[in-house]
Amino acid sequence: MPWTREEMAARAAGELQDGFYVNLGIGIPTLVANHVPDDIEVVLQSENGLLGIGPFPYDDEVDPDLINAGKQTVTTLPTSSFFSSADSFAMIRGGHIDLAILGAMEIAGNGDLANWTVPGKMIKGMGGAMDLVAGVKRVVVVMSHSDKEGNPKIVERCTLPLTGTGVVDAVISDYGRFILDRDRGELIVQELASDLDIAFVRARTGIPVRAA
Amino acid sequence: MPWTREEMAARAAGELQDGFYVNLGIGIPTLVANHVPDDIEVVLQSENGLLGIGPFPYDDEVDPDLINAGKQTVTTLPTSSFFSSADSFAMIRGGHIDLAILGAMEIAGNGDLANWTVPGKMIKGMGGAMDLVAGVKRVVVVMSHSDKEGNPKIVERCTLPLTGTGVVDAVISDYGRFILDRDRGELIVQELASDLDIAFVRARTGIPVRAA
Amino acid sequence: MAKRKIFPDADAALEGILFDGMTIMSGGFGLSGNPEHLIAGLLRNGVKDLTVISNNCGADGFGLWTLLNNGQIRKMVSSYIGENKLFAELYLSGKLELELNPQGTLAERIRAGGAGIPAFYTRTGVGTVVAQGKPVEEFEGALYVRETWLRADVAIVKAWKADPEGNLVYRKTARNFNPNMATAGKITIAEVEEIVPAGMLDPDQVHTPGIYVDRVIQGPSYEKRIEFRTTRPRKEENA
Amino acid sequence: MAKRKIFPDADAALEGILFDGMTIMSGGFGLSGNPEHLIAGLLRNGVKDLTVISNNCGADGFGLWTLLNNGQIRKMVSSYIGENKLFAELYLSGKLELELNPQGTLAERIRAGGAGIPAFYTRTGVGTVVAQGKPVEEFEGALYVRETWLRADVAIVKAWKADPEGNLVYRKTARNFNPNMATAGKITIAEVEEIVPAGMLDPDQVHTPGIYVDRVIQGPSYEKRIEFRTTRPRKEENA
Repeated sequence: MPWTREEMAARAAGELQDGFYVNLGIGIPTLVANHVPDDIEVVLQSENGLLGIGPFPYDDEVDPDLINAGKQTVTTLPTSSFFSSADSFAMIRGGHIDLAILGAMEIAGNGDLANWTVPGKMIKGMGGAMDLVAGVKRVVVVMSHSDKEGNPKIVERCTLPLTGTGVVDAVISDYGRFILDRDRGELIVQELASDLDIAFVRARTGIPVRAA
Repeated sequence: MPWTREEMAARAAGELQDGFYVNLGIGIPTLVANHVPDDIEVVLQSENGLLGIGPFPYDDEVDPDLINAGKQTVTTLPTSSFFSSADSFAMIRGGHIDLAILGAMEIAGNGDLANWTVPGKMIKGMGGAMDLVAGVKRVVVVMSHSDKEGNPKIVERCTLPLTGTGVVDAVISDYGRFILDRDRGELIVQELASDLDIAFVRARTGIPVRAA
Repeated sequence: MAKRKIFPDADAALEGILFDGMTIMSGGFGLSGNPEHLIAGLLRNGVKDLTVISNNCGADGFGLWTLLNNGQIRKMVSSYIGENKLFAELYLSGKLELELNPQGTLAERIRAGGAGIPAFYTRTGVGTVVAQGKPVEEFEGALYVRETWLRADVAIVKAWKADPEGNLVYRKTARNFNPNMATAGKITIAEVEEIVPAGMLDPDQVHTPGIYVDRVIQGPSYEKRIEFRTTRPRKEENA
Repeated sequence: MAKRKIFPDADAALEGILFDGMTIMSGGFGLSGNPEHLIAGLLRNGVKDLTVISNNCGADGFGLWTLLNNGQIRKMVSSYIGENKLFAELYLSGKLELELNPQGTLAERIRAGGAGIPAFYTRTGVGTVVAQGKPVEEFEGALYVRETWLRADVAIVKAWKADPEGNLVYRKTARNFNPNMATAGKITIAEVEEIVPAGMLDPDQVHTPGIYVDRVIQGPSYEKRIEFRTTRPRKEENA
């Protein structure tokens, strides 16, 4: 059975390492914060200018001057810091963030990623995604394996305008957890959702899928 | 009689306008701060990261963490601010400083300025001078009109390695106060030290000197 | 006496500096840290054919959206459109020019504008439409695209506190693009929640030195609309 | 538990990361805001053939001068030599490599190193020896020279306070190059006058976020030598 959003978030949390500085995208990646293992500490960065994101506020703590990059109200921690947008992206572009976990519309075997527009139909803008995929040390994509029509979102070559080229390191979908071998253009299975087998995933993936 | 250092500083203070942000170089330019007219306010910038330089401290106020770009102990004012070196020079390079008053070893009729080295003999480094002359809106040089051997320091073409090209707007020397017409390569007299006449100055200047 | 920077209200602060076709930078991320009163002043003024540089363009019914809705904006330079239907519709129907920038490139271009840096290289956007028509060059084995500075005729920013010299202090994530834009306007106007007397701001903790700020107003009150109010339940205290 | 950043002393903080021929950035302007204890640690360690990026090279008998005097420095990247006889003599006699940078270019190159910007353009130095061999290009009618980023194997910086996460706050003009260098070291070590518990620094007033800081020590005491003690007479109080 394919993983739920929370199950995907929990698997993505497996990418976290003690002492990591991490940027979580909007949507499922934001849920990863709920699954940080007890024995490690990570510091979450929000590209609108906050290092050390705390939990969502209690109802009486809500502060409009304190939001994350998804514009959701958040809180700080005792060691948080605020900074400007230019300083925030200096941090990102300069390679100081260990890991970004973000969503995608389409990714390719060569590591290309598209997640900001469908020409003529939908444009949300790249926001900080282009900076993140270009600057962060490791990029993990969390997304549904197929689109709403059932077509593969992991393809040989992206058809949508790109967010970044050769940037994806790993993928966590509702079907499983994978490493992307960009040199070979292959998806390497790390774990599959229960009851799914590799043949099922292969049939729904646009690039070769191989066992670990 | 040629002007003293204090007299030169007093004349240089005539360049100040109400509301100006000003950077004063080491030496005579620093003395300009003592001659700010009562009816105007200027804010002094120190390129090591201070806007709003106060007077020298009383003996019991001296703070090694509070110095100007000449490494002299100073004080702050109620509206001062501190910032990093990169931010300080962003301010300078970005054209936000209205006026720099600084010393020179040699200046040329085309506005070139040299003040950081005599090859093989003396090297003090350019410090922030190259950034100041390139970034500040107006550059006023305060210096002795002749060198120790009595040779003109205002010349047709600089012989020393340059600090900046085409940057000098005005000169205040011990002989007088001058505007530099960079297009014509001429010095225009604004005021002469008492008892000195234009012939005296012409004989000691390497470019044409004309009356205002 | 230096010229005074404190103005009585938004209309007074905007007086004499607006013209059709001008470029305006407006601070804020989403609706957080928006110069609410100065935007309202632009709406009242009616100045048009604006190029507006701002990460977003307000949100349905609020902030810069009101200028868009009033037909005052010709072109946006932004990074994000999502959740702003009018912005998306006007762009997709060709009625609004849009220059989309990666958010970090946008922030750095603004900083460069204030810092006298006409161009810089970044890896962001290499191999994407963002790099089209721009020089791409290799440094130490990787490709980088050259981006240029952004400056504005007027920058409007929102801070928490100001002193009479125009020194600014921001609060939490309402800081965002405001300090960078404050450096990149030919004229910069700041609106704040409180103007404090000289001497009340710690010089070590000024975020924007007053040199960048030409005019200051104290807003009468701030709406500070929240786009996504997310909370967690408070545990029973005596459970 | 995240790896702990607080180290007992300079020798411990420098352990395992020094190697001959390495590049070190050292904060400070003149002798203000110098990482005194970490410099002393480098002297004790004896690491040599260093390239040192620092605005100055200490002053007679103090700071980086001690490393120069001990023959540990092969090359300096600086903006100012004045008042440092040993520095000038070693350079003029060809015994020390020197790359002189305009001070603002030096600061911006360091910022660029930390910010992932391999090159940028500045008007500073156009038409001078500083621009020799570098691309010069025209933007909007003026000439600019291209300068490249600077990064270091290790950056040593001095702050006033740190918390256990490595967040730093600087004091007055002792800030100078320290925050910029903190971003540009593969490994950054900060020495401070006081390590405070988590929660004691206001998040709005952190100058260097902890992400940039790998190791922190609290110096036992600070000499903070003054180069030019300038004072004014106190007026007679009861005159």
